[in-house]
Amino acid sequence: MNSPEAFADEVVEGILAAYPESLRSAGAANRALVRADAPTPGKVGIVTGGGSGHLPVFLGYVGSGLATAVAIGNVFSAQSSDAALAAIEAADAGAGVLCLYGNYTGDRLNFDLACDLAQANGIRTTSVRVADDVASAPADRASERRGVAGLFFAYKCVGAAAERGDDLDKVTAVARRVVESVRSMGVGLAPSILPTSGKPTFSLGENEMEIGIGIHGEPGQRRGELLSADEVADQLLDAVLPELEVSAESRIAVLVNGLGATPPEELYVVYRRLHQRLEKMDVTVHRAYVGEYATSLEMAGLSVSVLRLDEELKQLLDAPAHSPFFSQRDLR
Amino acid sequence: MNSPEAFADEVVEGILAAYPESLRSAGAANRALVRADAPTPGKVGIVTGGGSGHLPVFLGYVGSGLATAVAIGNVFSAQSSDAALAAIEAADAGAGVLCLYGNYTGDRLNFDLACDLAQANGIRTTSVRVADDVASAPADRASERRGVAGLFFAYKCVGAAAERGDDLDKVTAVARRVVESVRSMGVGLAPSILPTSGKPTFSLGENEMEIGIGIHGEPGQRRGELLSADEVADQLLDAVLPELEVSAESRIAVLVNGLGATPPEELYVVYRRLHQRLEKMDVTVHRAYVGEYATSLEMAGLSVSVLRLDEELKQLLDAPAHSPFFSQRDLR
Amino acid sequence: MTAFRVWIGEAMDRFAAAEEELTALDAAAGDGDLGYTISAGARGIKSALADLPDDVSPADALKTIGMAFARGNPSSFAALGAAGLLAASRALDQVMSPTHADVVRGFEAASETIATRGGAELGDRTVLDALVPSIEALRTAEGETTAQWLAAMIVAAREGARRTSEMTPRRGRAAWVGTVDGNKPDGGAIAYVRLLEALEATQQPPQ
Amino acid sequence: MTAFRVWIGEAMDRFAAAEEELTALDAAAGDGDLGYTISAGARGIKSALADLPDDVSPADALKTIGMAFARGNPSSFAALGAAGLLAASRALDQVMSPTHADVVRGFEAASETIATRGGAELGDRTVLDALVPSIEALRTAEGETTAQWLAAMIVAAREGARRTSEMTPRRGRAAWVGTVDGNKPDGGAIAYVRLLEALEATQQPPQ
Ligand SMILES: Nc1ncnc2c1ncn2[C@@H]1O[C@H](COP(=O)(O)OP(=O)(O)O)[C@@H](O)[C@H]1O
Ligand SMILES: Nc1ncnc2c1ncn2[C@@H]1O[C@H](COP(=O)(O)OP(=O)(O)O)[C@@H](O)[C@H]1O
Ligand SMILES: [Mg+2]
Ligand SMILES: [Mg+2]
Ligand SMILES: [Mg+2]
Ligand SMILES: [Mg+2]
Repeated sequence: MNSPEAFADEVVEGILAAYPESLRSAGAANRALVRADAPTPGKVGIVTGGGSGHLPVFLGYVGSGLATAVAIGNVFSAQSSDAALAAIEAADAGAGVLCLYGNYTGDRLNFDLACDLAQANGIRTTSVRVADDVASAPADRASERRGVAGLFFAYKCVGAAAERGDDLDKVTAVARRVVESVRSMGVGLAPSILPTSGKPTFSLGENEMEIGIGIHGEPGQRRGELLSADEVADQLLDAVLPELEVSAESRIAVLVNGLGATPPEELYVVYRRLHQRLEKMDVTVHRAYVGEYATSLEMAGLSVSVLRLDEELKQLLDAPAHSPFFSQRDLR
Repeated sequence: MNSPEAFADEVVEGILAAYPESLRSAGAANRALVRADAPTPGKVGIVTGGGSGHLPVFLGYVGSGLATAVAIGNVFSAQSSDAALAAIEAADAGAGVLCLYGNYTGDRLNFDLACDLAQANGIRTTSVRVADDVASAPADRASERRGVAGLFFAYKCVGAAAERGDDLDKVTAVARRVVESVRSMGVGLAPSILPTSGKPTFSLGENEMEIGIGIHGEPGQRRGELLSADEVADQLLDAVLPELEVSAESRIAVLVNGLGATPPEELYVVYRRLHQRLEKMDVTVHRAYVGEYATSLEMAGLSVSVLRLDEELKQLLDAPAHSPFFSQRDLR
Repeated sequence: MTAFRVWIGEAMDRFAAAEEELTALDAAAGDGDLGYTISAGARGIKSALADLPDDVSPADALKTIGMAFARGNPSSFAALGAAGLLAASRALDQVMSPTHADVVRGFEAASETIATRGGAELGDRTVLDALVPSIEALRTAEGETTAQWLAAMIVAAREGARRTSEMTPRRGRAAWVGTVDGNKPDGGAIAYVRLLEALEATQQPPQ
Repeated sequence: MTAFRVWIGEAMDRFAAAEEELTALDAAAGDGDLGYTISAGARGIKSALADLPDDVSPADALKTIGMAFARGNPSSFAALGAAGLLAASRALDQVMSPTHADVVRGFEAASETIATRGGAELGDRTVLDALVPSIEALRTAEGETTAQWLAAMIVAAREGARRTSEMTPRRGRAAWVGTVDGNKPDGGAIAYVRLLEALEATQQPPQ
């Protein structure tokens, strides 16, 4: 880091310098970025955004078959409504814009404000918030849940729907279906350190873990003793599966996401157990994603997300996608 | 983690479970893996290998346009000669096998032993060791240098050469050219913890960094006070450029590699500075790679690698490549 | 407009001075960014007003004020306040000389938007717990002068803000940061009180 | 072959018993895995020999021993030792009853391969510092019994290993782990001494 105040801006500068063929600034002092090849006339734009400190979330999912533009906030802080408006305007190709982001009040309030202003300028917008973290609120208050790594599945499927030419209503419907079909839960082993304050977001004893952690260090359901990888896998799987009504005939996609400081090796040890469990249940894992998909600076820990697939979501998940942070061949 | 003894094996099991369409076991109790589609008759095989704990190195670079097979050792320990032999046999499609790996004595001794045995079985083999870490020995003892993140460029270019059908001598020549053309150096901010002992590989004061660190926590050139991201970028760039004789007309590729626990955001802050410096020198950055390409469990820190490009290496770098850990479209 | 501009400009200086107090209140229950939201937003409003033409309509002035406030800091409070101000602007569309009824309508539109957008109810320890009773006071203060309306609103807002000390946060960051340090009122509610107080303290005698 | 098998089997048991000492020596300068290399390698050799046909040639026996030793632990020492044994096997190709000259040739081939593969020179604090002088002693011990050859080799190897205490490691992990704790000899050199001692202690009287 250089200066904490310049951190978020310098990250964006570095990214723009690294990937000029993929991303360009959409104004708002580089706090709005757009695919270098946007807009594609007739295609629905997908705009995302939120605080910095979660790479590849959010801006890493701007690319072909993914989101069109992004609005970038300071570390762990909402994007400004200005940046959101600039992203919406840059993403609009005449077919309207879906704002697709994590369910955080500040992010939502600023996106809503930007949508007010965009609509006043004649751009049709819809909004869908990803709220996959089962630890953040019970099922009967699911609309209060926060969005975590399940965002990846949303970008992947919804981006593919926009890419194939679906109109705004259809793209929005796909987004809603993904939100209904994805659940996540995480465990934290060590906190992130806020660049501005230099302080950890929470503190844990030597042999403790926080079960149900959010991607800003929000506390989860409980604090418990450190578990083995298999026990963690079991607890997370048992937390995310029930609401999805996954049964022997189901086909799912699984994401084991590292929060930043946890080695990829550990994620595979966890996936190994998930796979064994799911195999025993006769559930088909259509595709497994393992890696750092939504992080929290130096936080250690991981989350498990499950997306229940229907035929259409399966097609959309397997469609190609390319950004500087995520690249997938056409797997259909 | 479950048990420290089972760690390396459980990681491999998880990876095989996650990517059945990409990788399969080549025997040696899962310590040798091969591309699911290997062998391709007539194509030169590329075998790599080494200790666990460095994902995506080594097995993450087995894929199309990359390596063909890999031999996997325990954490930070050489692969066995048995596993290396199994990988060589699985990778051989009749056109011979290049063993391409990092320059560590144990890895080399076991690969050499495997090559002895493979040659006795009629498989033609060559060996090229990547020795890119300038901090590990001075230029006049370059053959003693260890291999670090520069391995990525070797896999990328050499894999593309094999994929386009070059014969063993040509593939080996490309590998030698990459080794001559790539230099790296890293800084460490926090150690990895060995799963078996539970002990950190080194210790640093609160405001210290180790300059010239290796990917197993080997000490580097010196220990110094914590520097800003820009200062780190300057020191690393100044360490890697001179031997490559990079000048105003040069075209290079840059890799900013995270050692594991350092947030991706920091890597972009460093890249931002590298880019500014290189721009001022009129050096063309043909392509920038930023992320975790060669890690060291929970070690915090980063390294900078520079590959000097000629027309052929540029073509090979831009060729497509796909593995579960690294995917790149055809950028030619 | 010039008198209005001077008034609001001075009020914004005074409002911005509440920064330290609001930082501390928000830090006790949230992330401590509320002070900056207010100071940056107030400064933004003052300079945006300076750029407006003299014959600007109340609706356009409110829209400008709202957008300027939002620009100060992308916080919940700023976005909610801005959304409220934009709603008030729409409610006063075409009105050139707002009557008491117009002002009530403007505040009601703002309050409803803040409630809808924020999803908070009375008693959730938010700005609404000061705002809603102050509008009630404004409504029943019909027929008196701006100064008297303000005085009545301040009494009600202070009482509403005072009561938030006993409430548990259910919205915003304060909700997951958990327990509130000490027996302190909600920062957003106090911010609203300070706004009204700043408007009262800087009000010009009627021309 | 049966006598040979018994001898080597017993020697391997003895050799494996050096595990603790070698772990400690390697840990002082390296990563401490040398003890395991020796115990696992020795066990592997013993059981591999048990599977060999009675009429196996010395060359094939050496090859089997080498591959079994490599399989114990993928360490530098195991791979170097195995490469040395494979080289000795090649040197004794076709020889059914090795003479003193054959044995010297076998040791020389092993030593050269270890030197080439490892890139170490005499004085670099490695197994070579015990191995090379022991071969010199074997060479000048021409004409005597196996027991006498061994005794001469042990004297020379011990003296060579002793001297490594004063050397700085330039190869292997010990080189970058840096300073060696205390005034200890090189683990690999001591391992070689322990091997010779084990062979001597378990040697059967000539039949
Ligand atoms: N959802 C909400 N609805 C109404 N008011 C809210 C809401 N969230 C926050 N507030 C008000 O805003 C104040 C905090 O604002 P701010 O610091 O910007 O929020 P945060 O830091 O949680 O994003 C609170 O004291 C409360 O009065
Ligand atoms: N390059 C080399 N050449 C010769 N001998 C070596 C070499 N490297 C190590 N050795 C010998 O092997 C011993 C250590 O073996 P081992 O523990 O397997 O090595 P490491 O842990 O460094 O891989 C040393 O004590 C030394 O005698
Ligand atoms: Mg990381
Ligand atoms: Mg990591
Ligand atoms: Mg706040
Ligand atoms: Mg050792």
